[in-house]
Amino acid sequence: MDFDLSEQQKMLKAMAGDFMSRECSKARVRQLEKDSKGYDPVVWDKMVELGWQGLILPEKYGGMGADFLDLVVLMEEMGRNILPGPFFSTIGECAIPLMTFGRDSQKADYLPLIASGKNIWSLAVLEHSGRFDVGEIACCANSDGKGYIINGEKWFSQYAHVADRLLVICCTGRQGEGITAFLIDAKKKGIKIENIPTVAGEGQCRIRFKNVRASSNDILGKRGQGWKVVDYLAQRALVLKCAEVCGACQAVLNMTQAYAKDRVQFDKPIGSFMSIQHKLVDMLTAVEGLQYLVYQAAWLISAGQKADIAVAMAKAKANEVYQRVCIDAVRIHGAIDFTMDHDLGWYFRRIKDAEFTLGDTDFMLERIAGGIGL
Amino acid sequence: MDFDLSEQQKMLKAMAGDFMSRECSKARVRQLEKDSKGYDPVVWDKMVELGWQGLILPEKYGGMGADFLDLVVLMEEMGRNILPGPFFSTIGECAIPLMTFGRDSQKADYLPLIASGKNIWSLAVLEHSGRFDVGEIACCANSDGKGYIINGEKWFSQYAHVADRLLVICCTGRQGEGITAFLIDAKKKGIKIENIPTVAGEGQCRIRFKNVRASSNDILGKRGQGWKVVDYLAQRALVLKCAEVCGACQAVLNMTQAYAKDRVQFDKPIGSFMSIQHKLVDMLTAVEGLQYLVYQAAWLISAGQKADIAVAMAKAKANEVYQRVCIDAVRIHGAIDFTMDHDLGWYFRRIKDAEFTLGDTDFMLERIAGGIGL
Amino acid sequence: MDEASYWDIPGMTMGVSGVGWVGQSLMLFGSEEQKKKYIPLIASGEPDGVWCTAYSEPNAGSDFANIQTRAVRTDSEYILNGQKIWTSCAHRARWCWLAARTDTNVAKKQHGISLLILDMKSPGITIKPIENFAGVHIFNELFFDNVKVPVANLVGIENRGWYHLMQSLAFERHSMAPQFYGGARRIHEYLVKYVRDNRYKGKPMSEDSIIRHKLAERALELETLKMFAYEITWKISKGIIPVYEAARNKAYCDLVMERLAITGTEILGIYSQVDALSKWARLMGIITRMYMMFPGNSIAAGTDEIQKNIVGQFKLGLPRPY
Amino acid sequence: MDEASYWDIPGMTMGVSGVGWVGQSLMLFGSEEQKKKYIPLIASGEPDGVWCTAYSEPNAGSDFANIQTRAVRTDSEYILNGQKIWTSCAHRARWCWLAARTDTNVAKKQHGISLLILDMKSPGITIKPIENFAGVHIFNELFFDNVKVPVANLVGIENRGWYHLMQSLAFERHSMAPQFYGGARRIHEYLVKYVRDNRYKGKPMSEDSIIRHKLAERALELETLKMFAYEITWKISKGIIPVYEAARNKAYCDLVMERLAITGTEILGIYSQVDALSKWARLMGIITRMYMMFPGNSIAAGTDEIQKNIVGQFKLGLPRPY
Repeated sequence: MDFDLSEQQKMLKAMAGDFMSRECSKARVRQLEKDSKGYDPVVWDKMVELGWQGLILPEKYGGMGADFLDLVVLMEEMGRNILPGPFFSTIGECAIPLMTFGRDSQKADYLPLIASGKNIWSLAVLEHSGRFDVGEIACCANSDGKGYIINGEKWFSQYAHVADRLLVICCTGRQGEGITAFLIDAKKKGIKIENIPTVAGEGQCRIRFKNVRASSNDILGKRGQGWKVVDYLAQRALVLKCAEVCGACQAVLNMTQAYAKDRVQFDKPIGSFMSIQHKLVDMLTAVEGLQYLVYQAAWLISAGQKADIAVAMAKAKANEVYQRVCIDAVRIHGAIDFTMDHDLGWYFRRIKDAEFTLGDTDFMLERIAGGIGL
Repeated sequence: MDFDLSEQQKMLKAMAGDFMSRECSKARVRQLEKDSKGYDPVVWDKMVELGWQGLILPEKYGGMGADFLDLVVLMEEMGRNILPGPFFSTIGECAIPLMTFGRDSQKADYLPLIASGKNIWSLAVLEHSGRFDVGEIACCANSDGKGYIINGEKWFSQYAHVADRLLVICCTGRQGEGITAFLIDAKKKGIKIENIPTVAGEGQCRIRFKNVRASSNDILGKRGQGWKVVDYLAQRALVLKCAEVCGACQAVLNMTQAYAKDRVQFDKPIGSFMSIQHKLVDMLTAVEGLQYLVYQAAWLISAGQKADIAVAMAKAKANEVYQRVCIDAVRIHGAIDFTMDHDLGWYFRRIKDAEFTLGDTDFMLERIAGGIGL
Repeated sequence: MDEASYWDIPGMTMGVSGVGWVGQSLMLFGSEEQKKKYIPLIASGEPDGVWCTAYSEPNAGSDFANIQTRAVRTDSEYILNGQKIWTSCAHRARWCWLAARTDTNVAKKQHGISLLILDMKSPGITIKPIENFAGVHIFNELFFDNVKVPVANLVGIENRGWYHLMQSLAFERHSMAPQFYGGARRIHEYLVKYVRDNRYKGKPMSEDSIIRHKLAERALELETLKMFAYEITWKISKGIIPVYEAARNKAYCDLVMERLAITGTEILGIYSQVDALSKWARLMGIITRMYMMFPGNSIAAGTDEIQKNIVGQFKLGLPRPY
Repeated sequence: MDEASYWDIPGMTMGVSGVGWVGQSLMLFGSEEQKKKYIPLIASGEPDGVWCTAYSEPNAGSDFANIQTRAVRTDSEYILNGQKIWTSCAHRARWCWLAARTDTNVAKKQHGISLLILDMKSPGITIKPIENFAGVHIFNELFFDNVKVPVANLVGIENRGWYHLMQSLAFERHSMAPQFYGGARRIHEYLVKYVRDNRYKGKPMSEDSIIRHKLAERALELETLKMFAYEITWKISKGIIPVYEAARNKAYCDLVMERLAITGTEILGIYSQVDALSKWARLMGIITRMYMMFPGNSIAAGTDEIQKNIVGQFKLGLPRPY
């Protein structure tokens, strides 16, 4: 494993940073939080021009064939600047499993539309409990000889309200058993999608399925093997989410560091008070540790090696660090941060969404425990 | 509940502080740590003159009939100065249940010998696992019609090697069932006692019982009700242990505070560096919190009210605070503390013994959880 | 205070100025006229008895003596100019408990400050709301443009306001622990009920030992906070003046609130980020709101650093660390 | 280093001076003669290649530039007088890597310090052992009474020793994370095995979710430490000079060791306080020893405060906080 980015990744990073500071001001993010779509189609199209939606898709489907690590670098920049939108759900949660588990016809049908930015996807896995666990899957797809009929509810699906397609995880047996992944047209009859208002306004939705028909052609991978699909996508999507968190943490650290140098109390910059300085040092250590764990997990995935424990470690660390860094940042900023307008709020409001994406800390610790032989 | 000591308690406290600084120098403690007895019979006799062994025993048995709270105050002072010896095991773990569960004849036989300092007692409850839990009791007392025959082992009994009498918790049924408490002469045939060397050298022992005979007259309380005796004594002994810890923590805080004022680095007392100062403040807050929780538990017991949750809270807090305060004290002292000679070591070495006395933190948290309705 | 917060009496956590410290301060160093005029209103609980408190300014946060808002004395009144920030509840208050600079020609910046009672209906006051990042409006900016304050509204001695303020701040801090304790205890009870009522992996969440221990640890912290709160009350009732205790309690409150908020979100899981006003919010959004507020709340009435400096100097006798 | 500590090669954790920093420092600023004489001995692992390091003095701990041990130069030698403390392994070392004051007439106390090689067989050296509070002898006090050191034993430039020392300290700190990581990983594996082999309440301790999560958290911390250790090694291999990384790693090591030691004692329960040499000690007393040592170890090579000051100033660009 290398501790540095390649030249190409450095260019991508610089370009992404540029783009986002230009196209995605905090004022714009604020509008989007209250926007019914929750993302900016104009920015989305500009991202297509830069080739981001297709970054890791194969060239034959209109992508750029880049490495997973490049996508990680891009997500880190997106996290640093906060870019609300369906990029994570479309690419991280849906395109990636499509590339691996999709039949040629499915890939030919869907991947070019993703690469060209024409299709938005949403992963529908959580249910009413909101817990990421196979045992919670009760949304069922019953076979009637001609195909499947889906009934049930999915909760907290990101950007489902603007999605063209859904990746829906159903059980074809009893609750929690015979899990199968379906690719479903989001506009199909019987599907009802509502927005769930959240503190960060990130387009989370409840989806209700009432006698929604699907055929066996709509299955991604094999019938009954759907949790393999989820596990596969979760590992990759988690690394991307961690990279996003990592970027966010760096941004929070940087603005707090700058504030501690500028803000004068008792005739000194507050960064010269030992307890504040040491808090900043703890933040730095936490963020650097997170970054290396995320890169390690990304690198293992990119190299095709077993990565589940490394991913669980990165996510558990991300959950801890994001929260700790934001809380300490607010404290160091003093009352200043305490407003809708201040940038710090953008990051603070997103802590819990990231924390509960595809498994909470206890879930990750359980996985680590298993990995160390317990 | 009152937040202050009575005049009488203040006098007792002052007297105890005086006595211990006079009779129990650190040099003496050091000798005792390596001494085969592990306590000083001369000091023990002087304590008898002050009436401490009989402090809370009824006057009719040669005691002073004082309140449990008075004993708590005394233990706090003993903890502050570190007084190695069998006071806790004799009074806290054995005399207290004797007073409550003993038949008149038992009280008449044993309490005067305790009050006069002639008898030392040791509680034998833990077994090979070292866990404080009824399920671990395998040392059995089988009835043969004429009486009982005890076989098994007890571990970590304090000062059993110098004890005259043992309070032995046995099962009269299957492992963990039919628990019965026996009062046994420590010199009886079939009893073998060995010292377990520990970091603080506090006279912990392994006791082996081989066909040791006991009669039904030796039972404390009722047959099969022995865990009630343990639970009763544990609540009181725990408060006393917590008081001892509390005194120790105050001593550690005081010496660290003094050091932080004296020790100059970079031309300033190190106590003026914000991070050190704040560490000391955290220590103070921890120790004051502990003190109030201990007093609350003591007060509830003294008032005859339900105290189990308050006791569990005091012990969980004591475990956390003692360790935290000692670690931070070592860090603030810098390398200075790092020697056998320095007082801090006396306190540090005793952390784990106190922590695992009559239940560890997880045990206490479980009890609290039960108490809050979980 | 404890019980009032437990039952979440409206306004207790926001407009506490009147009951919390203005009344007590007026009793201590207000004039007879002031006592007669304001104390009955405060005690009545009427809207005319609602106070806000204006201390902080953009350049006077932790370094509180640095206040710049000027009150220039003429014969019968002070002319007030300047700006205040983070003023809770100013949009609801009838009166404002205000610190202003009445003398700029001073050796130490603690000198030359006076304590004034400001009628919030006076011409020249502009109130600008500040939404916090959970979208809740508690704080305000206040702008003063030649606002007239009668000389009769001076509290205590002119230019000696700093000493009155220290006392007033102590009352504010004393009231904090009982109030936080009451509110936190209720939230803790909600969480206990929640884990009993909700199931995960086929059993009640209350049987999960990780959750049990977290809630037990929070209960232990609450009990410690209770003892601290009672200690101050006990001391005051005995005529002992608390010195460092309120600062200690404030810092401990922050710790308790942080941990309780975090445990709460961990128990609610992804529901902890559902908008507090949404129909899908759990426990009435109380955990979400608490999580969004606690780091900011911990700054109101002095940062942790300031509190710990007070304890370090006044209780432990350590040198000033800044 | 990582592997050597994992397998607990004797002396690795104590007499590391030679391999850890003396050799590297000599290569960088030693004379040709010094390189030829000492480096092969260090590389050989012979007793004559064992070094100790003498920096600390009673009044020069964190404030390291405050050293008072005097080396007065005559024609061909320095005459050494003074006292050192906390010198690990001095009782086993053949050579001592020593910082002494060669000029007292200086503007800044960092000036006038020189780095000397001291033959531990020289007359006039008294070694007084210090037992730590676990009863283990690692540290010593050293007393110098007119000890003669040949001028040829000066390392680098006279009176400029401070700058050489900073480099040498960096080597010391760089070697710390890999070394701690290796040792801690082994202890962690022992604990995993222990909870699998031991039962409580009728099931293996490894099924207790509290214990599982504690050990998982420790594994996560170890993995972070590993990344930090590798990062420094990677940087040095690329010719990048680490600036703040070693200080960061040192502070992080302390955290990792503290938590691992505490978790270890909680798993061993009352056995964690059984004397490490007793026949009843569990896991060969390794946890007991670790618990007794970690707070003191964390002070060797600079307190946490000092490490964090270095990171704050050199990485975050913050003003000196003292």
